[in-house]
Amino acid sequence: MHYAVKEVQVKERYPDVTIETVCRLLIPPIQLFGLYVIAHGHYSPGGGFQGGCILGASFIMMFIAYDIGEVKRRMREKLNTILCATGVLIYAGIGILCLVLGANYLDYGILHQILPAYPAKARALGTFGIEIGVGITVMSVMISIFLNIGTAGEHEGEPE
Amino acid sequence: MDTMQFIIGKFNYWIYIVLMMIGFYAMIAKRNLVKKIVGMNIFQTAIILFFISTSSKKGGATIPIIQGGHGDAAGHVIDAAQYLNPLPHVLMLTAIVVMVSTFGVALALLIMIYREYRTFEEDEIYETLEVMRLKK
Amino acid sequence: MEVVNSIRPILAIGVSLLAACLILLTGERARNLREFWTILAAVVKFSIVMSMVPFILDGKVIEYTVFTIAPGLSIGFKVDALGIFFGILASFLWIITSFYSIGYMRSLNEHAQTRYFACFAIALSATMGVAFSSNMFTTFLFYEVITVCTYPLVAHKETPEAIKGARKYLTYLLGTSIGFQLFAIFMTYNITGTLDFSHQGIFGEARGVVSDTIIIVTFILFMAGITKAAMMPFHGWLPAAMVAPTPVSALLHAVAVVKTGVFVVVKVVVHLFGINLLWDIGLGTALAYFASFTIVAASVIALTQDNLKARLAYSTVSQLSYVILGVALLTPSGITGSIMHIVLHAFGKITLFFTAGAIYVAAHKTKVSELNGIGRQMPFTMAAFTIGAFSMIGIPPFGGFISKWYLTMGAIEANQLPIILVLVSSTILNACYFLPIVYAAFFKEPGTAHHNAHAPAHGVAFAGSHNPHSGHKLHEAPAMMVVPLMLTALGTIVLFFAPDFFLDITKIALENVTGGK
Amino acid sequence: MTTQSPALLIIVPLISAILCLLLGLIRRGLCYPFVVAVLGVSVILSFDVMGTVLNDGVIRYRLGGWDPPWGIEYMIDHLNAFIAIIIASISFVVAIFSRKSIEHELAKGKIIYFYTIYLLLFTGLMGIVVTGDVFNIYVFLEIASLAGYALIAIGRDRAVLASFEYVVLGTVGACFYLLGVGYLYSVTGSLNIMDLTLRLPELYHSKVILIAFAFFMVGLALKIALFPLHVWLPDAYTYAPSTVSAMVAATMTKVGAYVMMRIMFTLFEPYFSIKLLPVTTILGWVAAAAMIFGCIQALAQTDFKRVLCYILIAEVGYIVLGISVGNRAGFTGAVLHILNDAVMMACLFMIAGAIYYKTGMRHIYEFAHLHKKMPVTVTCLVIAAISVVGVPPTCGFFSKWYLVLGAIDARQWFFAFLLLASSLMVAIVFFKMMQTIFFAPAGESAHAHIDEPHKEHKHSRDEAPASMMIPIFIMVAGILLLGIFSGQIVSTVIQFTVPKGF
Repeated sequence: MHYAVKEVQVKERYPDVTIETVCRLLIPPIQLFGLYVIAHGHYSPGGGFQGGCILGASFIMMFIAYDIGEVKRRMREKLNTILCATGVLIYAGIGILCLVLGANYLDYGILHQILPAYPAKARALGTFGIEIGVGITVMSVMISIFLNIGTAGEHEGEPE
Repeated sequence: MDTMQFIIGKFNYWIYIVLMMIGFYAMIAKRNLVKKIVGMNIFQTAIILFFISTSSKKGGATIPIIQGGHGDAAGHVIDAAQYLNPLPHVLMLTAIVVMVSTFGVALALLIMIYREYRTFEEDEIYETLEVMRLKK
Repeated sequence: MEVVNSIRPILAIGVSLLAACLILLTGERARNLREFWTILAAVVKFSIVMSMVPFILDGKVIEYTVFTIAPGLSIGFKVDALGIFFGILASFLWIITSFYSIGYMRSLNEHAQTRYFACFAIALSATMGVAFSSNMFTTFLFYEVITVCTYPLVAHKETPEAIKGARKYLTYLLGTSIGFQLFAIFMTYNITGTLDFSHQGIFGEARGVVSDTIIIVTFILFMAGITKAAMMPFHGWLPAAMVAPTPVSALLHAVAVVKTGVFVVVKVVVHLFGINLLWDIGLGTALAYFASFTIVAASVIALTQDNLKARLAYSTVSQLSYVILGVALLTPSGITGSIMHIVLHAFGKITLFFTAGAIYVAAHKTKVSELNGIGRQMPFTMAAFTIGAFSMIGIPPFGGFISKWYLTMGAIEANQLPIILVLVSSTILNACYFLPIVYAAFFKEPGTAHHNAHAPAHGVAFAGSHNPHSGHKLHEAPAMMVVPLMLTALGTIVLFFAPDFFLDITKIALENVTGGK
Repeated sequence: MTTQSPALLIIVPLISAILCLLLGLIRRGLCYPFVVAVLGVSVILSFDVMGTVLNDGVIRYRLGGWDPPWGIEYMIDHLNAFIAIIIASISFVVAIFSRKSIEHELAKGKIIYFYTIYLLLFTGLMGIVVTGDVFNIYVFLEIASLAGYALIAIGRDRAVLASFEYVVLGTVGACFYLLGVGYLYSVTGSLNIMDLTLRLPELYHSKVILIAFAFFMVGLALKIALFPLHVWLPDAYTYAPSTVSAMVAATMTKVGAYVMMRIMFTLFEPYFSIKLLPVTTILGWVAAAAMIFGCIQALAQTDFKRVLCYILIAEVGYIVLGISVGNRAGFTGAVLHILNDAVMMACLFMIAGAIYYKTGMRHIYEFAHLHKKMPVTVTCLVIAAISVVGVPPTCGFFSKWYLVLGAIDARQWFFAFLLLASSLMVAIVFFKMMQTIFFAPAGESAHAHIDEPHKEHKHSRDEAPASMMIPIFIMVAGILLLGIFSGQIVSTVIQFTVPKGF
């Protein structure tokens, strides 16, 4: 078994003003758009998956324009993991909330008992909550996949 | 002419079959592991195409979101022909996620393989394995 | 028929299982304690078995179902006359063999004695299980247990030869039992929907439903599957298993294992197929002729064997087929003869094996051609051998005569003249391969004939430096071994004069089978 | 709670997987007890579901309150509930086993991820079992498979390469399954199994349906490693960590077999699968080939786990054969064998893990005199082996009993014969192993005899730790008890799983 010695070295970064500027300008709108897509998922094409992807893409873009350190500074590894978990928990939590209120799993209609809304509206709100959860998870998973594969899994600071 | 009709009329199936076979070919015949994965991806994409194409409709059908469809706003006529079947799209959304995950896992495995054998070529990997076996 | 519910059969089986555990726990550290467990279990088992006898003699049947797995498929026990018969035999001889084993193992300083005694105890347990089982499934279960747990006994010496012999042993027994017997059991269950033994057989009603061919095939599969009975094409394991230590050969390959085989054959013939059915189809006669072939052929092969144990093994092969022959005649006398032969052959053959072991321990001789004059060294042992041999041949004051008498009667009842011829010729053959040993042991000068037979080329040079024990001084095996073999030899004589106890049980068994007719 | 149990079966492990990740960030040591506790809860839930099914009949749980066929429906009848119990129990026991073995075979930092993925695998398997929606089955199948790929890849030697092969073939299998779903959907517009069951009969002669069926069969055959499509299995399961091998070997193929049963006999009617198409005939012969091939290959292997892998392939053959004879006894045998084989395989792979943990030995020829070092483990091995061979009263016998009866009922004498023949071959496999363990070659044993103190040193008793032995004991007890109570199991549960029309 010959595991290679770590050969991936942190190359010195050659800052490129054009790319950096464009990214700096573009990333905020992209992220906003991502949020919009998440929020508007149940009225028009879009939703958690798509919005999450866009959010994730914005970070990937950051990775391309700057370097991995920049991404990790803005989205720490641990935070990313927690976000990933939180997303799933939001999703499952809302489902369980429905369970607790006495309906079936993910039966959001029942949420009208605790939300100031009639059942159909509650259903929409429930869906929205789910979309948020999905969006967060997709984003963090995207970042995580990209970081891990982009650096051959060697970016982790955590000693083993 | 019937044959032509048959081929053209079902062109979506033909495309999906061709794509699928391309992917399948890559998975079987290519000796490079990365190409195998790419083939696998094409294979999956073909299936997605198949699903999506089954839900398509001619004549400007759109997504089935009905303005005011919720609540008490009743009285509008729903004509199925105007709307696409959303279910295949939803299914494929899930399938894409599955596909991405598979792709991610496969790439991760490839990285590990590369670390171990320093190559993506199947032949060379098996050569290394053979050498290792003989060393034992 | 009155049915008594009692857990005694389970106790009889469990006691030696418990003993096996105790033996394993005690281990090599406290040898006397370990041997004590064996003896204790043997005695307790025998008394439990005997405690069931009064019920049987009253015409009752003891039943106990442990649990039911599926309709018609259960693990259950039923002690009837036939079962108790076998149970008494095995448990009684276990006591004697235990003593003999201890003597044998200690005087040879064998290794792995704990394993030996533990496996022995389990084997006995399983033998009881076969004897008392109420259906074919339970029988099969214990049949397999016997196979598996006697394997370490056969391979005991752990020499390549022993392992090879043991492998052959296991291959034959396991192979045929899974390949044929289990298949036959499946067929039986499929045809009849049950596996419970019934006194008149369970195939009777099925006959109209399925074709005779299927019944015949099932029967053949059974006969091929019960390899423990050592019928001719599948007898090869028995001589191979003679690599085992002699007590194993004695108890297992004269009593427990092979008798389990013939016992199961008897069960299958009588309690599964039923004599009426077999009579109608004519399978009994076919089986009888098959068994006859084995009787004669094995006797002839026995003549050619120089190794004493191998000769005894082929003799066993031949004698086992007597039992099958008797039951295959499907006549009352024949069945009586065959059941009696189970016990009488057991006593005779165990004596012979004991003596073979004693000779090995005392003089380290295994070959027939080396036995010249050994009778003067070991008079008690060889006297016992002579008695055993006479009993095998069937000479009147010894037990073997009784069973042969009944067998001949059975053949006459069945109008099977050729069978009588077989019996006669086999008796002659028996005499041919046993009497020379007796003659040589007592009347030949030690040394000379041995060299003539064996090493004529350097006979003279060898004669001077011959075995220091070959003089006339007494050189017996330890008392722990000689006493048991004397006891069994005595048994064959006692059984001739007082066979009533066993005959009574046999009579009950026969009444059950024929439905009192 | 009871009414929500079907959903909880999936939600509990799913949420726990995430919580396990978070817990691991706090303290690594928390993962193991947490996972065991969660799986314990799952076992209770699965029994609860079974109780409901037995008392009230089939459970139909509408996810999100949407009516089928629009919404996703969890449909649990006797068959699902039974398989769910098997999966939950095996996962639970293997999880107990995992502790030492994982610490031994894995880097410390990976333990959190291991347990997270382990729970995800469990979620996937549970999902496949519980759901009543063909597409949902696909999703869960892929969740389970993805988790499986990842878990297998953390093994030793060629594990990564094996896992890669598995990824490629597994994906093809899943894609075929997905295509099958697509075809069904394109003609019926439904994904719900119960709904499809109603809609399909009138379409039985449609070519699309036939194609869909073929895709289902091939895809599933790949997933359960049915003989010609088994190539990924031996490598993957051999090089995986012991815990993973025990888990996936015991559950993955079984769940695949379950899906096959569902597709063949619930989604399509037995009439379609047996009478209309020669599927059962083909499957029967393939399964028979699998039995013989698996056993022959097992004979040739020296790596203990590899032997088990090939036996597993043969066992898959048994199950499929039971399905394919197409009668009551055969089907009962197949379902019972799913249970028995899961227990036996988990037990054997855990024993392999315990031996590897304690001695580092993987090959059978190294096992000489193992019974002196690890007597208890070897005893367990003997019992498990006896069960695989199919000697009563161990559980392995009873499933074979039903299988052979099924074959005889179907008048397939040859299959019945092959079943017994393959039992014999398995007997030879284990017999060889036992001979190595107990009666090692004379040279070595002589050596051991002469060198008495050395021998003592070498053979001093040294069993695996309790956290490994207890699960093994549970499984061995299971092997014996399941054998004894197989009659009750059949009469209380399995007889209701037999599809109508048999």
